[in-house]
Amino acid sequence: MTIFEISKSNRIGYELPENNINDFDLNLPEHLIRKEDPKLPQVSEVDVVRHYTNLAAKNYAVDVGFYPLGSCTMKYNPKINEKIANLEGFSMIHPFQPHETTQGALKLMFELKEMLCEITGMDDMTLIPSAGAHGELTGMLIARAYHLSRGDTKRTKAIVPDSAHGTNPASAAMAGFEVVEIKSGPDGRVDLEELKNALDENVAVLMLTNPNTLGLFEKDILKISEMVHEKGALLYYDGANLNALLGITRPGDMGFDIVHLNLHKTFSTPHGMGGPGSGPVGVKKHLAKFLPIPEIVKENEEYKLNYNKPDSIGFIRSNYGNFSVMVRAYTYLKTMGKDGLKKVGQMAVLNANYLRKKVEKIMEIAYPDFCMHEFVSTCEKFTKETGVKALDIAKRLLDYGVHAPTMYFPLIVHEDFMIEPTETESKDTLDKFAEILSKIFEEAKENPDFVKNAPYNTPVRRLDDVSASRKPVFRFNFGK
Amino acid sequence: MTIFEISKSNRIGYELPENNINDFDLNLPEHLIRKEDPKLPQVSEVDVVRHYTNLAAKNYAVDVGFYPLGSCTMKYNPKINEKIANLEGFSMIHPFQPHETTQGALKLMFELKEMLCEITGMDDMTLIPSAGAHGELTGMLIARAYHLSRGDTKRTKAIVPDSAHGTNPASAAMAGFEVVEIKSGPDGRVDLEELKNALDENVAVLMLTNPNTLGLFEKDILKISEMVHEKGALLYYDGANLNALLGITRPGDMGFDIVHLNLHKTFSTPHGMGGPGSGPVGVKKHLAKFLPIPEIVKENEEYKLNYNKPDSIGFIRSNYGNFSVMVRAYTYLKTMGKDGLKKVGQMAVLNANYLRKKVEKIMEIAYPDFCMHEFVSTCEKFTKETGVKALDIAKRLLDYGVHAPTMYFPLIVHEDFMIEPTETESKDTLDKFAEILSKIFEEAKENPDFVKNAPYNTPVRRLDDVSASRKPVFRFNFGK
Amino acid sequence: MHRYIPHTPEEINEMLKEIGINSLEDLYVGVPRTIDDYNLENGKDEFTVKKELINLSKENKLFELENIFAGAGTYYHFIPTVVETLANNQRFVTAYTPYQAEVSQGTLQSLFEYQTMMCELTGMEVANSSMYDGATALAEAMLMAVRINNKTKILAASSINPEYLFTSRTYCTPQNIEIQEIKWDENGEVDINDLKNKIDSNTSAVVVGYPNFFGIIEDLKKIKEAIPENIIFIVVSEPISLSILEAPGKLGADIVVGEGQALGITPNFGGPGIGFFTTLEKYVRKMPGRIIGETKDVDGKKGYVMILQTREQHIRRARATSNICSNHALMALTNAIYMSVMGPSGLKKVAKMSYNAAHYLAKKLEEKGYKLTFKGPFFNEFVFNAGENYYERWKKLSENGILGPLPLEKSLPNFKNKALACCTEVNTKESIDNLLRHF
Amino acid sequence: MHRYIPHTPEEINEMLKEIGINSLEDLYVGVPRTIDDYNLENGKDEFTVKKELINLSKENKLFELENIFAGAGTYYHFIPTVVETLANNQRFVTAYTPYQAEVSQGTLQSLFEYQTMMCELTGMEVANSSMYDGATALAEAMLMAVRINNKTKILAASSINPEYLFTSRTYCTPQNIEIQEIKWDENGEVDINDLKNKIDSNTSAVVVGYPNFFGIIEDLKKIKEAIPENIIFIVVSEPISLSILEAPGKLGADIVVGEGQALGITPNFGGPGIGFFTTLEKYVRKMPGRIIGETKDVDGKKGYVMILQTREQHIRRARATSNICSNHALMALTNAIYMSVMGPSGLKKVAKMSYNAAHYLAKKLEEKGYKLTFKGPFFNEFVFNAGENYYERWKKLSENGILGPLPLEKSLPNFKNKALACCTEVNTKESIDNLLRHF
Ligand SMILES: Cc1ncc(COP(=O)(O)O)c(C=O)c1O
Ligand SMILES: Cc1ncc(COP(=O)(O)O)c(C=O)c1O
Repeated sequence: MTIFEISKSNRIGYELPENNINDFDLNLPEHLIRKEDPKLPQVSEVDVVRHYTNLAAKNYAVDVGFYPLGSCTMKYNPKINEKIANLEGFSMIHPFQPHETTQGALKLMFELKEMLCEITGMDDMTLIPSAGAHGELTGMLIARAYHLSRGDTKRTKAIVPDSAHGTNPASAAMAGFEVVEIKSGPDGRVDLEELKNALDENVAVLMLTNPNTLGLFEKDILKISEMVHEKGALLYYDGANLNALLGITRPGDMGFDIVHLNLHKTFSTPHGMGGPGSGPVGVKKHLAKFLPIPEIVKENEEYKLNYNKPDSIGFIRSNYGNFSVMVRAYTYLKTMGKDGLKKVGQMAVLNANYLRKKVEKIMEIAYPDFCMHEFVSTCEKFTKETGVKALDIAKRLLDYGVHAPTMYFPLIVHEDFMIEPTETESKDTLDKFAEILSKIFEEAKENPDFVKNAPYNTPVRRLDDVSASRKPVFRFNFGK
Repeated sequence: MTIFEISKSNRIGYELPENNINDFDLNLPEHLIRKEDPKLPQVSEVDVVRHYTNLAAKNYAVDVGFYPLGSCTMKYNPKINEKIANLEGFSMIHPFQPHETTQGALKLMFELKEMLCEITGMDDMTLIPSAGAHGELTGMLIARAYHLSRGDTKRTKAIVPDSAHGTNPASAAMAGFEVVEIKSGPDGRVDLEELKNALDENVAVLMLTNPNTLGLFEKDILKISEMVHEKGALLYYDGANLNALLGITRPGDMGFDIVHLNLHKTFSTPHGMGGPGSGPVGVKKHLAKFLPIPEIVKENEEYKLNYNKPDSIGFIRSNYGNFSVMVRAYTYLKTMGKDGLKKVGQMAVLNANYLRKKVEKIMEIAYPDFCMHEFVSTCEKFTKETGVKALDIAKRLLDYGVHAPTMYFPLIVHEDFMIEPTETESKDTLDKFAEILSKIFEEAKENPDFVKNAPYNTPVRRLDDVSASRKPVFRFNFGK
Repeated sequence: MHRYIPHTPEEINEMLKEIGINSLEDLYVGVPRTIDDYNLENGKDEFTVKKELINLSKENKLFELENIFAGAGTYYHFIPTVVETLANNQRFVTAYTPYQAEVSQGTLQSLFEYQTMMCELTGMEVANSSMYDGATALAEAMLMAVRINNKTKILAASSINPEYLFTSRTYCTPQNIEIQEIKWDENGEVDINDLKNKIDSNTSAVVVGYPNFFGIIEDLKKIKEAIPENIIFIVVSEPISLSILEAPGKLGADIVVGEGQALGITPNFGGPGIGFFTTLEKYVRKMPGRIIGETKDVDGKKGYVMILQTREQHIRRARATSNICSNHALMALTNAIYMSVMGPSGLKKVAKMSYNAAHYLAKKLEEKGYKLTFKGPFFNEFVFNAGENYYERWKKLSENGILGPLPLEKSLPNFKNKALACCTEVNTKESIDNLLRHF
Repeated sequence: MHRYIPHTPEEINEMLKEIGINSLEDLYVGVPRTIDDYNLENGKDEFTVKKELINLSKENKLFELENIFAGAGTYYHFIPTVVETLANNQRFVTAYTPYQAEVSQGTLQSLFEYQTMMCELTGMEVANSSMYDGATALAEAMLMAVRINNKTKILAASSINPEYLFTSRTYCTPQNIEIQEIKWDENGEVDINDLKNKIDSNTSAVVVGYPNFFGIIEDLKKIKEAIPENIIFIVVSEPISLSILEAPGKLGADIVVGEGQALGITPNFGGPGIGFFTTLEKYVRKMPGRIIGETKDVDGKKGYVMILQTREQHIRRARATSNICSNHALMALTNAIYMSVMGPSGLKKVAKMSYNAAHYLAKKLEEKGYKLTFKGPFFNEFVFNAGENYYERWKKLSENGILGPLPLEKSLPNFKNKALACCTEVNTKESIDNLLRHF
């Protein structure tokens, strides 16, 4: 039942204090005065409580169980971080208060930026971007500004591997680049020949994620960096997969010029049903002046915002980004420290390789090699034999109370699962997952239709998303 | 799965700060030093989070839906009350801080006591009792002290109607009284003849709840009061049902000498899976000196605790009671005020009578009369005909996502439901409940076995509580 | 190991064995080790971290709600506790994008309901399930208008939030979209003549605020009448005001965007808020962002899924309608809960109280001889000449526990000593009178 | 109507009609209307109430954790945030007693696990699912002992918490149970000779603290050896200490009770905490309080239910083992979550850190010439002579932000200028050194 169906005319869920101020007439032309109330729900407080409590119960979440969604780093979201972010001293301040009255917030941002620079090996950073994709756009705009600042107007192209996350080409396009896709090599990594052919004077930037979306480390990264820089282009790092490298190496050390991070992945801030996140962008020194406005600076022990950046790409959103997400990430970094971060990286990679070993007994591993924090497995052959698709297996996993891995991504593997366990999962959980997966394949062999019709034990059964898009219903229909 | 089965040796979920203090040896005889660690769980933080999140999901609660548990007043528990109770200024203070440093808490308690005196029509009150039953014991001890203080040692009996809640006779017995049970009259109320016969010089007190546990108002209450007092006995009010009378009348006005309240019923504090509650006890002036220690007093605008009460029954527990429950009730009273409380009473009674009208089309109403905040219905005949018991109907209700009413209480009605909707439920909810109930009776007629085997859609199906008590398993068995 | 990392030493050994390696180092095949240790502190226990962070939070000054007269896109409204309690449910907070719809109905239904509410408020036919903020929502609206119209000029009122305009420029420039500004008139409203003069055959869209950055309620009808049919009419609005202002959808808007923070979200030092984005069905395939739609499961039971995903980056890649992936879903939930609690009458009351308070302040200021900069009708914000050295006086005010009307000179150089005053239902008569004592 | 009361005027009319009456007044058949209005204020909106209550809460002084040296039954320990987050889950908080077990497995399983943990800590066989507090748990333990033994004298060490003793007297007196106190010796331990002298054929039970109110760790073995087999040995204990002290169950205890507040519950100005209650299987039918047991459902699936209810008031009425009905279940849950997070090693570390801190403080005080009152081994509390006018000095200390060792003279008149010092893991070396500066 929707909240609109619970609604009853004249029921109320609020009360406001009186403010003793006389009523002022709406001093407006009649046609600007609203005639018909918006059909918002009219419910009592307990109605609201029950509605959302019952909706929440229909959600799977990290707090419910294993969530091996590849590329998304669904690690545990510590509760202390939530508590800190909700402190009024952080949540109730206005972005335009005198900066003397927000030194705590500015200091937090400044220190977070410094810590993230250290972790990425970059020289400067902005915390403003609201998510990974927003960071990508920011980074690509910086690349654009860089070349233009040198008067180099011919660099209209951005190279993106075919294994890249969809946001990469999309962001490159939004930043005004023509996207050149290069095919991955047989080992799932950048094919140096392909790259070489694509690299010309019109190339502004190569976007990579390392480990890439197959969970494989680009071993030739130093070579790649050399090739790219030799051609006068920049190297962009999609930091979605940084979890794998914590404590071992840094994008800056590998030759990347620009990097974006996902605080809502590596740095444990919760995904909030899809957001808000935060996508800081770090750059090497020569690109610092292009970072967006405003920048946080420290002058004589005072923290300030600097709006005077003539070479900047400009504003990329209002205010200073998703501050309360930064608070969570900062709390996490204080909690983990250098020793903890190292463990994070190691255990994330250990978990992925261990699970890979378990899964390879059940499904084919797309690129059977040591993986980093995640790996891709495929059931393409099995699908051909049985008609049971990766999608069906995924749905059946839900019946067993675990979330399905990412499906059908990266696009270069078919009928695939991209599995990322993260470091916060125990061996027991991984063993259990492998066991369930194995059981489902047995089920699928014995009774393919049974699995094709999964799930059975979920709040709703398999949903028809094809006709949902064909004859879309965008909103509740109140009838007339 | 229990938390003990999730546990893994050497896994940890905590970290403590170092305090730089040197280790001191345990300066103890060897036999007082623990040899074997308690087998507490060894889990990581995410294990704990998931375990309790998943357990919570298996609970029905007021925040999930309708909870018409008669006698329990399962009304909506406002969230603001929780927030206030969790303010550090209330939750983090020590009971033995200098009273100058806890004026806020003491003032709150003092004002709460004053407000509750006004609502009950009593002259003084203690907030110390931890729950209704604890309040009863306190009240009965006061009755005992009163008679003894007058040198009247022969009053060894307490009269309790057969419809009374089990805590009443139990509390009377704990206070040292012999319990005399009197039968209810044919109209479900105190039978004046019975009462008259039972009332002699050995009677210390008559315990009543009004409205009684059948949801019926004791119309003869003024007469009863007269009879009791004439015999030198006291009249005790079990305030569990006070919700019905809010805004209309007060126990003090009806002649009651002692009253206990359940803040976790009438005053909206949550039941917390069974507690903590709070059971303040109010008395008429002549009994004030017997109230337990300590008492809160106001002297020259300063709030204090007085431990010097020579006639008091003494301590009934440590500290000053369940303070944080009082904070919630205080917040509720500030929120409702006199105007709101009146609505509470009216709508609680309206809801019960409306639902009674709906239910009487499905089940027999035990005493078909106007009810107050609740009523009792029975399916005794139906059970004889079909073998389907009230218990079975109750279990089937769970399948429909509502909580069952109180069953098999009061003991004088059989195969009964005691139904209390409370004022926070809407007409829609009541209509829906009646509809479900009616549907279940249809089901039971058509297919008794089906209903006898309910529930089907709950986290577990019908549980065997008979053998659970016969061969009790008190604790998790770790094996050896 | 660590409270967030469950591995025991024994387990690590078993796992290494299963993998067939001897040490953790062996995992990093081909990865250059460039660091031994970050130049960072070691990790700390929760109690130490908590203490440090609480202390840090106290280095920010909190003003009593009633003493806050700052708006400019971030607003203080009363937020019922129930909003916070419900939106903090960890089954919402720790869920991800609803890729597996069958176990994400909580997310999906609440976002579907949010979309419905935003459609109701704006009078539009479709809403997406969120953008990052008002500024990016506007920037994306401009890109969308150009996708629809294929013309590269956009006319935007100078009176919209400067940060929104700047952001839009950042987004539009690489697409070779030109943003031309339209002047305001003495009312603080769009100068219709200037608008008419600047419209040409290359114009894709016209953008106005409703209310605009100065709080002025633009006459959308008049503006709509001034622009040719085929030009996309983009309205940047403020959701609370829409409970008393005619819905832009009824006045000819093609796209309505804005910042939704006012709907139950704490200010958070400016983020996260939420960008809302609504339009007409006919444009939906050009729309950025995720959309939730209603459907049925195999048993015919109602359910919700993400729809029209072929517009999005993960399928359309470089040709997607936007690069947006993670959005601000949790804020959409918060908005929906807030609107559920307040309902139409509550929202209207908030709007009316805000309106009254702002008008009371304006009246009193005028009585004291202060001049309002614009003559047009305003909602709950207005610009006035605050007198000499206002910037310094404003800082002083903050030392007295008042977050006064925001000085505009830092963002609008022509507005020296001008201030943007904001009132909402949190401001009492007493607090306003108290503020006035400083003027 | 009201945000907590959903009725609309139309609905009220429909409902009255269904009932067959004309007005709400008609509902109150036979009920005398004795009031028109309470002499109370009218109700207030949430924001006003919130503001008032926040201000009221600020009239209580908060001490920094490390500066708190007060215990005496209420302790400050670090409480991991996760405990609070999970225990505040509204599906626990707003549930009632698990009368319908099939939809209460969350409650039942967590209480069953709590019972198991308490059995483990105390070394006993059965635990109930909670009592109100330590004092009532002890009082009920005495009543239980008399039910078992049918003898009306109980010997209780004078060194147990005075409020527990007082409460026990209140409970025992009406049952004609006599409580005789046993003296302490110079160690602060039970005077074995006094104990032996007082035991007679009418003695049902012996009660001692472990640690006792003065922090002294009684030698349970020695005491057990001094009392005849058939006498019930009741130990009042403190759960944190039990992670390093031998379990009373291994030293002959028949009933172990105590206050569980230290296990993850905030002090709450003294309540709610929780009384824990454990005993041996052979006595279980005499035990007060609710017990949760394991069972199976009709499909053979494991589940939990309330068991042995025939002991309880709702069935046995006047002959029940106790009148307790509502208990402190939510606090039991909180205990269980805390113990789950801390585990055996965490609890032990807390105990050891508390022990160390208290011993450090004691040592330094002694170095300064202050005398400890007792010579016996202590856990994390000890009594010392704090010098002239300590009560006044203690109040002064609080003005300096220190909640110092509690003066005992108010509760124990013979203890003038004596104080009960308490340390836990929250006290740092620096804070102790700082406290010492005031001595
Ligand atoms: C590899 C990769 N790049 C970029 C992104 C985009 O990040 P966001 O969703 O925060 O915009 C993601 C997120 O799914 C990703 O996995
Ligand atoms: C009528 C009546 N009296 C007394 C009580 C006992 O109250 P408590 O459970 O708080 O001890 C109850 C509670 O169920 C009750 O309904």
